[in-house]
Amino acid sequence: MRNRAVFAVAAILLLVVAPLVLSPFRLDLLGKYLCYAIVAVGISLAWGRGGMLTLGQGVFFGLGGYAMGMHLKLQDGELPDFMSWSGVEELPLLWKPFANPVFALAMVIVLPVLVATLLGLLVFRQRVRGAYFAVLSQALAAAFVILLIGQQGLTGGTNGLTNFQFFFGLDLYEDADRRILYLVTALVLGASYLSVRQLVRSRYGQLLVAIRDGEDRVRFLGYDPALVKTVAFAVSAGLAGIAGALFVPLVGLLSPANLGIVASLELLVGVAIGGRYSLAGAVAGALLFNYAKTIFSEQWPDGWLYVQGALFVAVMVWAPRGLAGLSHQFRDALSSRRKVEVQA
Amino acid sequence: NDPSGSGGSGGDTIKVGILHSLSGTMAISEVTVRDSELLAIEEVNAAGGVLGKKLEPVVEDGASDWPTFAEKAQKLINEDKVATTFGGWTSASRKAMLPVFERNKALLWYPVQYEGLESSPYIFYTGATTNQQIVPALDYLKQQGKKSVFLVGSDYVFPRTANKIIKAYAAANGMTISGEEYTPLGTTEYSTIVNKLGQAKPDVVFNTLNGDSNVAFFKQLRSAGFTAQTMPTVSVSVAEEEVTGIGPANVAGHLVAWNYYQTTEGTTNSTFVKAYKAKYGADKVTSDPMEAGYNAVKLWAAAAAKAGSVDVDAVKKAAGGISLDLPEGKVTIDGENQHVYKTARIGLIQPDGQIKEVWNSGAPIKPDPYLKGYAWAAGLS
Amino acid sequence: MGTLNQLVIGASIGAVLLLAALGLTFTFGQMGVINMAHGEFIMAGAYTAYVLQPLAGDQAVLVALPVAFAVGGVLGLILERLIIRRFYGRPLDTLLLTFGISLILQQAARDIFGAPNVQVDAPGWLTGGVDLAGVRIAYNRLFILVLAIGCVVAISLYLSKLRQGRRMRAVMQNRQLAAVSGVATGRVDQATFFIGSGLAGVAGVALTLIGPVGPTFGTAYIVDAFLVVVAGGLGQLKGAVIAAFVLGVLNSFVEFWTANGASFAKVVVFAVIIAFLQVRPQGMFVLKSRALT
Amino acid sequence: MLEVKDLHVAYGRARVLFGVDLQAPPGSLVCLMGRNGVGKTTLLKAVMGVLPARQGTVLFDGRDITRAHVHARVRAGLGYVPQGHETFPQLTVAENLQVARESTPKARPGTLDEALDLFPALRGLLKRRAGFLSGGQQQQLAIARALVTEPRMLLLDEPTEGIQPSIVQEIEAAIRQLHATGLTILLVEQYLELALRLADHFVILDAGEVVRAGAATELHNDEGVRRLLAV
Amino acid sequence: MSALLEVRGLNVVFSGFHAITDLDFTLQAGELRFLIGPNGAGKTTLIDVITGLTRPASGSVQFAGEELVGKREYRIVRAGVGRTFQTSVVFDELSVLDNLDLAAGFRRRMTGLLRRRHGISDDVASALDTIGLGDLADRPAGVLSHGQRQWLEIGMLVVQRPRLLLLDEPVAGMSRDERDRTGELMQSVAKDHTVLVVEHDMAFLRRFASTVTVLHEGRLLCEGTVAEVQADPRVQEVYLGRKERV
Ligand SMILES: Nc1ncnc2c1ncn2[C@@H]1O[C@H](COP(=O)(O)OP(=O)(O)OP(=O)(O)O)[C@@H](O)[C@H]1O
Ligand SMILES: Nc1ncnc2c1ncn2[C@@H]1O[C@H](COP(=O)(O)OP(=O)(O)OP(=O)(O)O)[C@@H](O)[C@H]1O
Ligand SMILES: NC(N)=O
Ligand SMILES: [Mg+2]
Ligand SMILES: [Mg+2]
Repeated sequence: MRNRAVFAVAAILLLVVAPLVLSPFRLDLLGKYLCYAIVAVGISLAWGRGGMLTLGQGVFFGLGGYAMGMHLKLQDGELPDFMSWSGVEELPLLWKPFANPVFALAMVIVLPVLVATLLGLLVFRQRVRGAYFAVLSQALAAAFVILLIGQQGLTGGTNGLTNFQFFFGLDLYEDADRRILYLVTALVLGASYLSVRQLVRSRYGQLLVAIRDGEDRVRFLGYDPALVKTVAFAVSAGLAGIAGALFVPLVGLLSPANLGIVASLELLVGVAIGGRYSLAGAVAGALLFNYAKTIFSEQWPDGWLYVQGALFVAVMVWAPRGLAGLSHQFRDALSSRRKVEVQA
Repeated sequence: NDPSGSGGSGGDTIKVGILHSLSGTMAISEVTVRDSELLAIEEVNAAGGVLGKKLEPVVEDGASDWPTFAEKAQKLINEDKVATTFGGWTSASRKAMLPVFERNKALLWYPVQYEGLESSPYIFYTGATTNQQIVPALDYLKQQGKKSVFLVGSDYVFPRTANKIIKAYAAANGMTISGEEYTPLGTTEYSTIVNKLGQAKPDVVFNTLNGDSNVAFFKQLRSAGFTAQTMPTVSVSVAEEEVTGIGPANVAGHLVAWNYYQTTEGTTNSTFVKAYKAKYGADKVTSDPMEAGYNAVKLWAAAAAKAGSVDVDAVKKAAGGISLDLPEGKVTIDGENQHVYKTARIGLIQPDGQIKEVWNSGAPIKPDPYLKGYAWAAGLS
Repeated sequence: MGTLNQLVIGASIGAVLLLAALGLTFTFGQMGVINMAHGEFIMAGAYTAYVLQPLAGDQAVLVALPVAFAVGGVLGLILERLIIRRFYGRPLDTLLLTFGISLILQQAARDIFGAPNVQVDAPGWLTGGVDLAGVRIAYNRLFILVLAIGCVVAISLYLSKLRQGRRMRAVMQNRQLAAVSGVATGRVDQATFFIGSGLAGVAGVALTLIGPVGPTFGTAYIVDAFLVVVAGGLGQLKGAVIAAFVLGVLNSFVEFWTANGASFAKVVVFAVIIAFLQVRPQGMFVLKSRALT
Repeated sequence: MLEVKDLHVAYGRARVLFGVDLQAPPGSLVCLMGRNGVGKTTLLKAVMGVLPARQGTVLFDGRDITRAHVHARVRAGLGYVPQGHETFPQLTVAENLQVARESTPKARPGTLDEALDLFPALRGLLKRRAGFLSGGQQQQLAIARALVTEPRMLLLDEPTEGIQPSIVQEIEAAIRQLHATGLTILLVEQYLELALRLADHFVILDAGEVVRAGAATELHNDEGVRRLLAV
Repeated sequence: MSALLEVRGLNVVFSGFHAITDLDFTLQAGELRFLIGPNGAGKTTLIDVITGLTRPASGSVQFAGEELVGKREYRIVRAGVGRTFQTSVVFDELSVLDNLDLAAGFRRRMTGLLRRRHGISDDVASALDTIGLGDLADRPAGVLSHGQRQWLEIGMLVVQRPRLLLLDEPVAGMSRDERDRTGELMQSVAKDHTVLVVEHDMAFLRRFASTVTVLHEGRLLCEGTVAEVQADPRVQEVYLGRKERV
């Protein structure tokens, strides 16, 4: 009941209040934060519940984003600007289908889910987990970025894709239209939140937790952990993809910098700050963290890294379960003690 | 909100934006550009400011991250209502900011040599375009009898485009390209490329690496046993500052192409250098991008004064033809393409880290971003 | 010829990777701390050499080796005492934590030493190199190789022969049991972190010979370093050594054989590691036990 | 030798021990008994300092060690064999013993051999990784490990759990032998018979409190006791 | 009766060490078989092999005519083989109830998985009171004591309704009446399941065992009734020791 109320208040704040009180610029930023929040929902599923610390979420964000970006670049029917800089005369085959909006929209989800599923099945079947998985997914992000940068003619290289004016009929140079885009993003966030919450509360959700706490044990309950984990991983990837697709028109630019190691880490940090075990916490954390980042960097252009770094440390030390978990500090003390024993 | 930016003149100060990477990989090059721009603003204010108002710099960090450049540009325009913005270093950052400035009809002054083939109505380019740096460099190499060129560059739009131009030039001038290699920004492992150089044995290496990579490249080139004699290079993104980081011993004798050196003759420059060292430390050096940033501030101030307003359109109109005596010499704004006339200078890196000019174009060269004046360049843009 | 050269280059790349990764075999391998600030400890080592330059002249690199070990070690010790020790058994949390630390250290370096790169002169006797059968071996590369091997030998002796090493492994495997066996676990943690971070410092000094010295110095090496440890197997020195050199050689050849291969090589290396983990999920060498997870 | 006064212990909010009092005179063999989950292990962990005491004191040789570090207690002469045959899984049997031995500053040279004499089976396994040993082998190693720290008092948590009969007898013999050498022992044991054979004192915990304590002789066919132990 | 489990020519080698050597072993359907043997004889290893946790160097394990060697663990469970572990592993964060529900759940289809648990299914309920943790049903399993965890383990196994149950020292560390109740539970389960129990507690054995198999150093030492086995001098030598002799 209380949750319902909180959810309603949050919805009103995002859907009604924010568009009214915020300047177009700030609303754009909020829209961007919402994209990150969508990713956060997925991460808190994969990480908080499934114990998969994915440091490569930027990759899926990017896949969705590029799918969308490629479509937007083709809307005016001419060769994308960066191709001419890079001496590409005609549209590469890879690009052609993205001219079709339906195909592009499908790819926004299909690509990340596909990649995540393949990777998941490969890696989880082999019981690569914990730190291994973390480092591996981080390397994935690194490799993906390098790949993008190396193919400037195809991907726009470090520049990435930029300079879009239209988004499915919306004129991105018009504040009114941008507001609509913002609202769409907010709604998508709400939807993702609700559906993942459903998932988490289901038996599947418990199974996921069980696998996090004792993967091998679950095997002897007759489940295939690899499959279960892959599902969660793929879902989180799909959400990241959607977020990326919304990010492109909102920010008007997608570059490998948005998908790299640091970007991926920051996606995670938001979740950690909010509380990985709580969906709502993850969302709040993502919003809070990115807002903080903006403010810090505006307030102290050449010292903000101190503040941001200190923020991580503070949260990790004093609120290891994130802000959402502050109330659980007692139970946390207990469970972390038990962890030591379990380790032993 | 009022996009003209004239809001910047509200109150008794005029806000101007300064947007460079203060963190991340590019900070090594951009922080000092910010410093010289701040110096210029101080001087303008000391001389009474613009239209009787003091300039108030609003500094933002681009964080070596192109989307951040776009975001901060938007912030400077919409929130701070700056009259104009000075910023950017890599072409990637410029390409990211361009749509923002065009959408908001606001003004950006971009202070770094770049690849040309661009001329946004809302950007003034105070760094060299290709016909003021790369083409003269090629002419010089040709005149030195260099026949085969090996291209090494960072993997992004500037080096790739620059090399496209170089290849066209080479084709038209009987030079051969003996190799072309790109590495991601921030790469620090060059032994393989150095080995490839050893295999290809080019007459000269044309280096368009940016940032950190230059340090690794030159250190490893030298430790592989190559000297400026056995493997000469000409660099277009290595200035005094980079030389300090590489270690003069590692690059002495190699060539660079710019429009300004700390050693450039003239009282304007000696006062600039003196002022800079006074403000930031005697051990500091000045470089071309820093000077171009400094120039940008001075040129905008002059244009605003001439226009009697900081309104974007007024400034744009007034800017054409403005000509100032700046550290690199006489600098004139070209009204059409909003680039500036610059004197091309080839320099030789000295063991003390300074750069000695060995050739210059005599007079400032008219900016020609699309290389329209060059038959061989037809079909590039 | 060129290919022979590449072999040497591959080895030297491997040595660099190894040097960067060695410290992690302690902090990550032994203690399960995913220390993102490791790169910044490397940076600290590099700046140590820079700072010593005025005193030690062109022998700075040599003088700096022990000093940097101490500097890195102390940094690590402080980190461990102040924060990390609350995080044992929660490796993934340490990752975010130390990521924060690394941001702080980078900015600190920027404010202390300035944003631009600084230069550390190589000792005279490290400039130049020898030509063996037409293959050029630069002295500074040789130096890094020797240094890496030296560290490896020292570490393996420490872990297998010395009681401190044994204790370290005991604490890693069963903290509580170690405590009730009379081991002062806190002190062991400190020692482990000190050594791991100290090695980062040493690596930093060596890397000044071939790369730039700047605030973001460490970020260039951190990911590869972790990959080496993972591919080698957690806490497996032997594995790390092999992994480093295999990856190094692989890297150098891919880059050499493919036009504009620098980017491509990195991608291939990554693909190979994924493929490899298919065969050996826990890395090259695995510590088996019958305990369920 | 060991004296526990009004000890309260809790895991987070879950309180487990409520004011436990317990004495183990020098040279005695006290058997701690009680149903599953009454808090026997918790009590031992608290005595060793593995769990913090919320309230109350632990005296060893009259010295208050309630706040002392775990390793300090070990060096003071407390030895502990945790429940469930714990080892350092990836160290060899030999290394397992060395680690414990080296951590006691002034260890007598003979200790290692004495421990191995007590469990000859271990001699053949010295080079084997402890994690690969069978349950019983691990348990013997666990006891040996505790002995090489040269304790003056030994805490044993269900040492015969999952051990083959013949070794149970060996362990029983070992305990008796150790006791004979004057070692004070606090033993948690589920097998009443075994407890009766060994103990000279007993303490019964129920729901986190001591409900009975006294000389072993009282244990024989005492209905209350049998009920408490649910035997 | 037909053979439900047939182990033939099994060899298990761990880095040179032979844990099991040329082992042949048969279980008839419906049997309640006890497996004893010295610590380190290979009992747990045998179970590990049957359940796919350990791969044998050679040999076959036929379960109801199906080869288990090479199958993944969860497939073997789905084939109807359930086991408990010598050191119990339950899910600390989940409540006792959810632990059981989870164990009962693998037959559910994904769609069933995606729904929340409403109420308690019958077999879970019955399991809950057979193991007598009813009043702890909603506490997180993390707070259970060692003994309580063992109970939950058995409960989790029962709700899987496997055809073959492998219990590795189910009563270790339990007080006597708990042992007895476990034994009774076991016997009732054995009515319609095949059960293999590894146990060291001879009292328990005497009370509940019919046929006993003795393993020694990875080989079959002997097989027979409790009395026969206890009388066997080799068993007394390597396993029982003096006291347990009759
Ligand atoms: N890590 C823990 N966190 C929370 N509660 C715990 C924890 N460990 C044990 N408990 C609780 O403390 C009580 C006592 O546990 P303890 O292990 O001391 O019992 P015990 O007497 O040793 O039982 P057993 O004879 O089965 O070993 C248990 O009932 C359990 O509920
Ligand atoms: N992974 C492994 N690597 C090496 N040796 C192993 C491994 N697993 C078991 N062993 C050895 O195989 C032998 C059999 O072990 P197992 O656990 O099956 O014995 P057990 O009969 O279950 O003993 P217990 O009754 O004490 O549980 C033991 O000597 C053990 O040391
Ligand atoms: N314009 C450049 N150097 O990127
Ligand atoms: Mg206990
Ligand atoms: Mg066993």
